[in-house]
Amino acid sequence: MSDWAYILIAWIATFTATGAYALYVIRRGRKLSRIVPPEQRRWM
Amino acid sequence: MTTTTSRAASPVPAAPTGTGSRVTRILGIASLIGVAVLVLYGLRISKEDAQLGETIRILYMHVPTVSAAYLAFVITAVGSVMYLWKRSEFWDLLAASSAEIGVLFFALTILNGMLWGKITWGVFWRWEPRLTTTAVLFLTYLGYLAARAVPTSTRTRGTISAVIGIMAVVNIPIVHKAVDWWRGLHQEKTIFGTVDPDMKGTQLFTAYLGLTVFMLIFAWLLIHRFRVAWLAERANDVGLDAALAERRAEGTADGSANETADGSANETADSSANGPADGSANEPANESADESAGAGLGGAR
Amino acid sequence: MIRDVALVAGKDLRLEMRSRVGIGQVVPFALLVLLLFAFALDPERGVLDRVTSGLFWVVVLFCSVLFIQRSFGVEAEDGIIDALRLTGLSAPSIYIGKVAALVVELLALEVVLAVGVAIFYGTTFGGFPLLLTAAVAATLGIAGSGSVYGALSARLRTRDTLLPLLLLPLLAPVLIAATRAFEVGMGREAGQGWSWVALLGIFALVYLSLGALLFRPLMEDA
Amino acid sequence: MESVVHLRSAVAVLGRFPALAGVDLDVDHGEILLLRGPNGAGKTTMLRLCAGLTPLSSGEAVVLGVDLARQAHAVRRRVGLLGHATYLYDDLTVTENLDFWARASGATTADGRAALDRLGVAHRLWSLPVHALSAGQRRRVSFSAMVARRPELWLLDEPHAGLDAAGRDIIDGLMREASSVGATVLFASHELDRAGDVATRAVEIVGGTITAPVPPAGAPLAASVAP
Repeated sequence: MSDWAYILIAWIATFTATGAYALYVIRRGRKLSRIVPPEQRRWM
Repeated sequence: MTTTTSRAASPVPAAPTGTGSRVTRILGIASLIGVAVLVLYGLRISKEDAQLGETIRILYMHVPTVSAAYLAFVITAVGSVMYLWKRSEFWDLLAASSAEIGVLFFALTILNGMLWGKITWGVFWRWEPRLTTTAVLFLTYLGYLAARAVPTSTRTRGTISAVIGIMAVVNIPIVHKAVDWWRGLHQEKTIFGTVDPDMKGTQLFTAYLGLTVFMLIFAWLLIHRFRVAWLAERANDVGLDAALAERRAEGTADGSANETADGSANETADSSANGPADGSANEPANESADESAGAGLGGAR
Repeated sequence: MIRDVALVAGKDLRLEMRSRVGIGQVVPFALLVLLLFAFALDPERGVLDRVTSGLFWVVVLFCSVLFIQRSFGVEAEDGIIDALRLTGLSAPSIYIGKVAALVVELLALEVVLAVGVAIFYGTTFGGFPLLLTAAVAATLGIAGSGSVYGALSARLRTRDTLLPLLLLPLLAPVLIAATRAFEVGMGREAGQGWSWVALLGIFALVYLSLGALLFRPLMEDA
Repeated sequence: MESVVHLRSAVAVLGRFPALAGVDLDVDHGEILLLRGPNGAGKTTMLRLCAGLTPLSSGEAVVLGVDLARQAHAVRRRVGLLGHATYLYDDLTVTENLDFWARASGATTADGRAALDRLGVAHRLWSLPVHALSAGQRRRVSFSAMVARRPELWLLDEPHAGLDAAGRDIIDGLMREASSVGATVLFASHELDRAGDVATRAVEIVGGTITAPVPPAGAPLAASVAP
């Protein structure tokens, strides 16, 4: 495995992990906001 | 973190279906553009480094993630102190959301460090000061998340996480000092420290670009994660109203069936049962959500 | 204040004498682990005496988890947390009292363990002033931070598994510093042992004062 | 004079269960108030709320002049709570327990010993570890630990449970004595016949709310409570 392979793994892993976490948070936000009544969901 | 821009004039737009808002859309777009530019610079445009060679490209991942993680733990510590002082839900949820993101970034820091190590030392793990410190602190904050996951009342969970948040952040400098003295004696090649000072031109630009992009990502994640935590608490309160109404119904329905044998107690219970129950049923039960809902970040009433 | 601290510490030590958990269970466990390490590391090949101070402190750390679990587990039963809240004892005095009792128990364990190590592993202890101050500073740090986490996890149902996960990573610097200080004390490593003792001292001071501050919210709200 | 306990639509939530769902209650000095109601009605939570141990979720709660919403811990020192737990260290002996709990609350060991005598705890039991005692004896010891502290407000959760006839008489006597000396007693009980005699007033709690405000002490008590 050449140096470049590890570098690519580093970048890909970092961004996919962050992206996956972002999706997880967004999905949870959507799921929860179906339960909570609208007037409590005023965001700035 | 609390962006308190004034609200758009009425008519008030329909409530968003998720935790998105104008602020997060701006931050989200900026982050995506930033990531694209960072990839371009980090992997294509910037040259390899005189000493570090190609491995400097992993540095562009490592420095931002460790900086974001430390920022996250500082926010957790501030949130914890403020929670113990002010006792308002906002600080507790902010501390918890920030800690979770911090642990994610610490995990990425360790991953990048190991990949960097594989290239430079040929092995994934060396008891090198930076890597060791990160691993120890990672475990400390894993403890924070584990303690928070234990089912208990929100008040107890808030106090316990606040205490852990403070105990853990105070440990950071101590662990740094101990590990530096302990492993610092063997001066292997180590790049982590601060950004490599003699970077020039595009390399320096890329390093700072990386830092800014990850700060944007961190802000975006924190706002969303906070709002999810906020919604989770509100979802509990929704459940609470239902439970409260049900509990009162149990009071009236039960009036006639309670176990005391004597007749007189029964009919007195029935006749006046609905009086007090109705009076206090409709007033909003979750006062606690009101008085701490002032922050711009969370939903304002 | 001192009277309350003595009252709480006295109660804890009397509890220990009555129930004999420390002497009857934790100390034998410590000696047992020394044997296990000997079985695992085959004393003939000289591995053992190079790692003695490390093993010593690892065993002390594990035993401190047991002592802390015992000390705060007793408080969590029979509604005693509520009873304690209803007395006039201030949170810091309860905290210092419990830390004091823990320090006494841990120091006693360390003495027995040192004798065990001297016999089983044939280590000769030198540089006594350094070893003693390091041991006392480390024990204060362990008891100081451990009591906060002990009180905190006693409130939760899964306290037995949560306490080690919270406490041991926090004690990493103590393990590093104490082991290095002992290595220097026993002449097996150059370097200034006293700076390690200074680090242990800072750790103890920081967490003792932090503990006294944080114990109030733990008593009142958790 | 301001009432000792003043609750207005007090709500207390345990986890997500609203144990108290809007309680209105006033208790004056010297009263011995009986709290009646089925299991799970919220009696224990009510007592713990007044002791400043269970946090108030919403509504108003002032006990002994202390606003429980803001500094519940300030009331704890002046309150005595007796529940199903023993509040004693099982491994310590009776006297060691009493000495500790008495001195921790500012009383003296003599107060502890006097309380033990008052509760009729035989001297031969004094040097036994608490875990060696029977449930009834343990109950008397935890009662004496509370009496030794001379609380201004007594919060008793089924004080008669587990006690023999003699023990119950002592408890009733202590309650009357406390009330005469200006303290206030709020106790939950299922033994309505005995409780009715000693209580000056009774209220019914069902489903986390007070449902039957029984006529004030002046009215003939026997009619509304005893069968």
